[in-house]
Amino acid sequence: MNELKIADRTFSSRLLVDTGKFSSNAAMVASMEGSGCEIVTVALRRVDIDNPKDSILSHIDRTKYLLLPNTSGARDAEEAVRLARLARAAGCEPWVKLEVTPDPYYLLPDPIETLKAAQILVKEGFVVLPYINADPVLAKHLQEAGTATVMPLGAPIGTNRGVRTRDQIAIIIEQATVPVIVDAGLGAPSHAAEAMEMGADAVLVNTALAVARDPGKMGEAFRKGVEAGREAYLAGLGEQREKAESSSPLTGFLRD
Amino acid sequence: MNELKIADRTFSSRLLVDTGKFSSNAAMVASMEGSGCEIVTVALRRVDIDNPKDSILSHIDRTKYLLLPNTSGARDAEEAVRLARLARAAGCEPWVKLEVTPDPYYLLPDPIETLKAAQILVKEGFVVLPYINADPVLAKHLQEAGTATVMPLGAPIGTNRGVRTRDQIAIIIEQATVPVIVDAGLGAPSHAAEAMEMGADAVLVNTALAVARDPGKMGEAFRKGVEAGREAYLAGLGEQREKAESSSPLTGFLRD
Amino acid sequence: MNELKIADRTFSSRLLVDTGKFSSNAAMVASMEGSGCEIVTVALRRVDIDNPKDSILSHIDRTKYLLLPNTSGARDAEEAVRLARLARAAGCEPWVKLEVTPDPYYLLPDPIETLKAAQILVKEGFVVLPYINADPVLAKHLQEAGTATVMPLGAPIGTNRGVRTRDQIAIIIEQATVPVIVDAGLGAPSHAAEAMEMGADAVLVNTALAVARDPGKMGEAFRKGVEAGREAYLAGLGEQREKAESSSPLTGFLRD
Amino acid sequence: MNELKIADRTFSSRLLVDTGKFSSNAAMVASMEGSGCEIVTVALRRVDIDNPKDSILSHIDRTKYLLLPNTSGARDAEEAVRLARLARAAGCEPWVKLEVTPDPYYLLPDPIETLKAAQILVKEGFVVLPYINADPVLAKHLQEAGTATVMPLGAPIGTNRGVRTRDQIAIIIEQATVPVIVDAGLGAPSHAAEAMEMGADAVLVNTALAVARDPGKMGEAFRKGVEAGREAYLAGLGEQREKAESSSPLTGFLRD
Amino acid sequence: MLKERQAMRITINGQPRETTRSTVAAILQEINLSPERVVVELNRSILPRDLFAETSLSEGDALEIVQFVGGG
Amino acid sequence: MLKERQAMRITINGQPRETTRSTVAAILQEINLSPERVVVELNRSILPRDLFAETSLSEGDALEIVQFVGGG
Amino acid sequence: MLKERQAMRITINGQPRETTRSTVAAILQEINLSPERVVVELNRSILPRDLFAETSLSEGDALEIVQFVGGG
Amino acid sequence: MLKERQAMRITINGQPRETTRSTVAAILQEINLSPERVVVELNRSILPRDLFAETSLSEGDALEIVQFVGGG
Repeated sequence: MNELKIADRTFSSRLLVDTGKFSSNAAMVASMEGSGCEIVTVALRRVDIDNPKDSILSHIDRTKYLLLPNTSGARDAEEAVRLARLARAAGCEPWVKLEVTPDPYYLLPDPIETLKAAQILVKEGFVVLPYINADPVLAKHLQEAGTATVMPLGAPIGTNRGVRTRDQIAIIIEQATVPVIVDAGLGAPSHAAEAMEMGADAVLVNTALAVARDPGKMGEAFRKGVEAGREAYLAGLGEQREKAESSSPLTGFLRD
Repeated sequence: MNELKIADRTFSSRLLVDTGKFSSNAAMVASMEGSGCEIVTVALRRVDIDNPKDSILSHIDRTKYLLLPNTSGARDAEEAVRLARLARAAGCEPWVKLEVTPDPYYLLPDPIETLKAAQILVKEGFVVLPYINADPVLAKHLQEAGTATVMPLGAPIGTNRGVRTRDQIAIIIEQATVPVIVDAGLGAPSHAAEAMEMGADAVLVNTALAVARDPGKMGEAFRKGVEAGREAYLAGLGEQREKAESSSPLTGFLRD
Repeated sequence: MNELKIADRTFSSRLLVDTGKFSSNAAMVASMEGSGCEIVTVALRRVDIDNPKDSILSHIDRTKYLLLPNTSGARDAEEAVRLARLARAAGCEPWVKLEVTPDPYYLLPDPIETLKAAQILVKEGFVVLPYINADPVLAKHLQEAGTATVMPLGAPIGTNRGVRTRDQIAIIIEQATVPVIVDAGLGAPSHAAEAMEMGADAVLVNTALAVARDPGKMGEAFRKGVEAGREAYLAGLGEQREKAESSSPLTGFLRD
Repeated sequence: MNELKIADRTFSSRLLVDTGKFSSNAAMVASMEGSGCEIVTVALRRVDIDNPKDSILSHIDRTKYLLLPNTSGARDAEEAVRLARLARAAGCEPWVKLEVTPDPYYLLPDPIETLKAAQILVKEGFVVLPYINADPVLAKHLQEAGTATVMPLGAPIGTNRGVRTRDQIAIIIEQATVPVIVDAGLGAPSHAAEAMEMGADAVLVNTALAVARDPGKMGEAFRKGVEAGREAYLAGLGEQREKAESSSPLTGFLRD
Repeated sequence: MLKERQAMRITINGQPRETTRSTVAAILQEINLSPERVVVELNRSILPRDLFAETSLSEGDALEIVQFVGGG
Repeated sequence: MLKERQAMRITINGQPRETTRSTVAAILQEINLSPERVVVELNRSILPRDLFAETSLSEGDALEIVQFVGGG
Repeated sequence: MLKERQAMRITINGQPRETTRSTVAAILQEINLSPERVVVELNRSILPRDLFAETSLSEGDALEIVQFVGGG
Repeated sequence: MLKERQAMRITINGQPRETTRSTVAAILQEINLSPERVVVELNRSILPRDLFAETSLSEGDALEIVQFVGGG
């Protein structure tokens, strides 16, 4: 079956989109539309009292997109849990993309605090999608803690480098019993396709869309890249080989 | 404009398909259909007198596909020219995918003999699409000789390794005035997408389709991969960066 | 200064050797000699009562080599701590290479249990060298817990793939305040040199030596590779560049 | 045997050095000394009549180093041949590093003109070391033309990118009957070691030495890198494997 | 009436503020924030939206008013 | 009639063959190959399809009969 | 003498074993292991080497005897 | 003497030059170049070093004087 199932919901798109860094809400919406995504993440921040901006929610059609609040900004489990609860209080469904990034520079996830927060949030009934380093053993711990997915990074956020953690991701995919969503670092449709060809269940993209000259068209490009990779995975890719192999029959009339 | 122009013809598909190594004619046709290709290559071989097989032509709808005879099997310029002339005598249009591969093992192209054959065939009015190693200087020589494209290899034929000659291909693309078609070695849609994202005008695929568990579906996957890469190229990809960059605004309420 | 300082000891060699998988004790010793290493790891196992083999210690000159017991085989913190204590009781100095690998298949380290064991062992006065996935945030936690080094893996044990976790290792090196020793996956001197060129303080090798046709000579090769990488790091490597740059003055007499 | 034999001469060093781009003659000499090289290349240029500089020859001890004139600056076979003859007239032995680079930007070699020049120079009694793209078929043509070596590039000159043409170099090494010297693009000792581990007979380096903070020390680093790679090649490297493999016996007392 | 006269000092999003409004709902109105688009913490505990109107503020109370923004 | 009796030896695709057929068209018919699907070289020069019928064979002639197959 | 007669059942490295030796040192001697090269756990607690001689065994005791081997 | 008076125009390394020196050796001396370190082309053909002294120049001759430099 070609639907993506996370917790009790199914999705026909295997591409998730983060809503950060777009030049405008229009660009963001165009990219979401183009991408065909069904899940978009949002962050929680303080209202600027003196100059309140309109909420991003007024730009996202919640009948079309599942809002997935993230805990970006959280530096430890406690902050992440606090953000998740606030998001739920805001009327979102109890889904959360769990991000715990103590290092404000590289924004790499904290394995210890992420697991701790996941254990708390799962108990509180959240559907938890944790963002993690490409660590197969950590992925197993989170799975055992009851997370709905694991979201290993392909490369550090915003680097556009692609699936640089290929070996580890392959092991995670082989061992996981929950959907594996490759998150962060996918900078081109070929990167998304590669992750899907490896057997990832889905990918999450943001920077590559937000910085594109044409975010709408880039959304489409990623949609096709994800579908291409998924279909190739299902159609059965050939092995890589050391030796060349002709694609023409070599016996011929040229030399008797 | 998003059409591919080779010599005096335009094509809406940027994926070419070789017809070798398929398990059956049905598989070949399904793959061609799925891929949406408009150009397919064929080879010339001796008829087995004692047991003639039906011609591949009876399986290819020539109103839909441009038949591109190749010179596979040729080990030098003379044999390549002989094959090209035979193909034309068979009633094909004077297009030829020029392949000169003296080494029966790795099937790598011969720069010297390929240029020699190209010069002869161009003079005889052929539209020449030469298969070459990823050599920017050779590509220029062929262009000056009047070839309609250059077709640098991504990796040795049948290895499914992808764009292993990335640096050289990038230079060829930057300098070429004729369409650059990446040929050989593309084993997955992500490879095809990568070539297109680099700015290649088209790609040619065979082995990856022929060895797929489901060649028809794999054809579709490659079609999408090529489109994804092309659209991403047009939509303007972001740079790869060393440092991570958050996709959330980092100022927050968590720490005053 | 070009000495390696771990805890309160200094070493002139930056290559550590594991003693596993050698075809014979003679091969192991030859490889140690060739490598110029000063630290060798050993494991603890049950004596086979019915057929006791002679101890590996009878083959290792402890005046030349610091014996570094590892906790290989431990699947959780408790087992690792138990092994470390046994090693100390055996009369070793209180140094331990901490390995916690719950998955008997890929033998990848457990970030949670490794940190837990490290915290206990540091309190008990051990000098702890933890083997970890290439996770910069985990590396920081371990450092804060008081470990003497961090030992991120280059690739899964025994794969000979080299520094496949390059991006993450670079961040660990940039941020670490304790020596960074790249462990696991280094299959050739070029891999060891690469790690050292990146600024790693040392590397640990085993499989590449043990499976070599000539383990003694391979030990020498790795010694030179490590020295080459270290010296290049100190001598200041140039940047990689996109564009070619001539190494000859181009003005000339050939064309006026 | 571990000596390098080119034409009728043997060398104990497998590292060749180009003399371009050094900040000073002192830096150049220090780097040559450190590298242990026995062959250094030099270029021919017009004397600046109004302000003649002293010749590089006054800085190179020709009893220690074989002077290998190159044809850098030549854009076609004719210019290359002219330069080679001038070098011989200058009193050099009839050895020449053949470089034909029509494109002043990327300085990539011209396969057609290089072969043409090689055929002429071999007839005139030169020992020809041609710089070429990593093209196995071209390498065979040159060999048949009687060149003393082939010198495929690892990456475009001055990019410091390493052995980016790995697949093709491996084929050249497998098929060559003359020494294979990897030239251009080697930016670090690990790159040189990698080439030697693959079975290359020697490597040529310039930019990496010239741009180093300490060219003398970098010379040493490369010397060790080359030796490390060569020794590893002779000592027999292990295969890369997909699956991890423990370097400790896994049976143990921890779990009965 | 009377109420209007009694001003109190509270903290909103880290900034001290004087106000005469007595409920969370009134404060939101004062600063033109529609209740539906924000989430409110009163002294570090989440305040359910349907309690905004009936929750009165006292001297020294700390409010956190947050909303969703783009971000991944 | 007479013709029928005179057999000659030619080569087809490298194999020696005896035949009594006198034209290329006849040979193709003999081995059940429809002219449209093949290309023919007679003694190393290409023979245009429309000459198959009128081109007669002589002792020792060498025919190459080739066709398109899948291949890249 | 008498002692010799009294055999007891203990476990060594997971294997049940009957022995008449009464101390850890004696057991090691019985199975030809020099004390210097092994580490011993008695009922899951580490037994310092210098106590081998004076530590007597009782019915049901579990010994773990381990040593260093090559391994990384 | 007389010679001294007769100046001629030649080209050296692409630059026109007036000189009264009559041989290649003399020219090299004039511009302070030791013959051992240079190679000379006279009108596009290589001039062996031992002919520098006896080779006289005529109006319009073109000299190329080159030397070795660092470069790869």
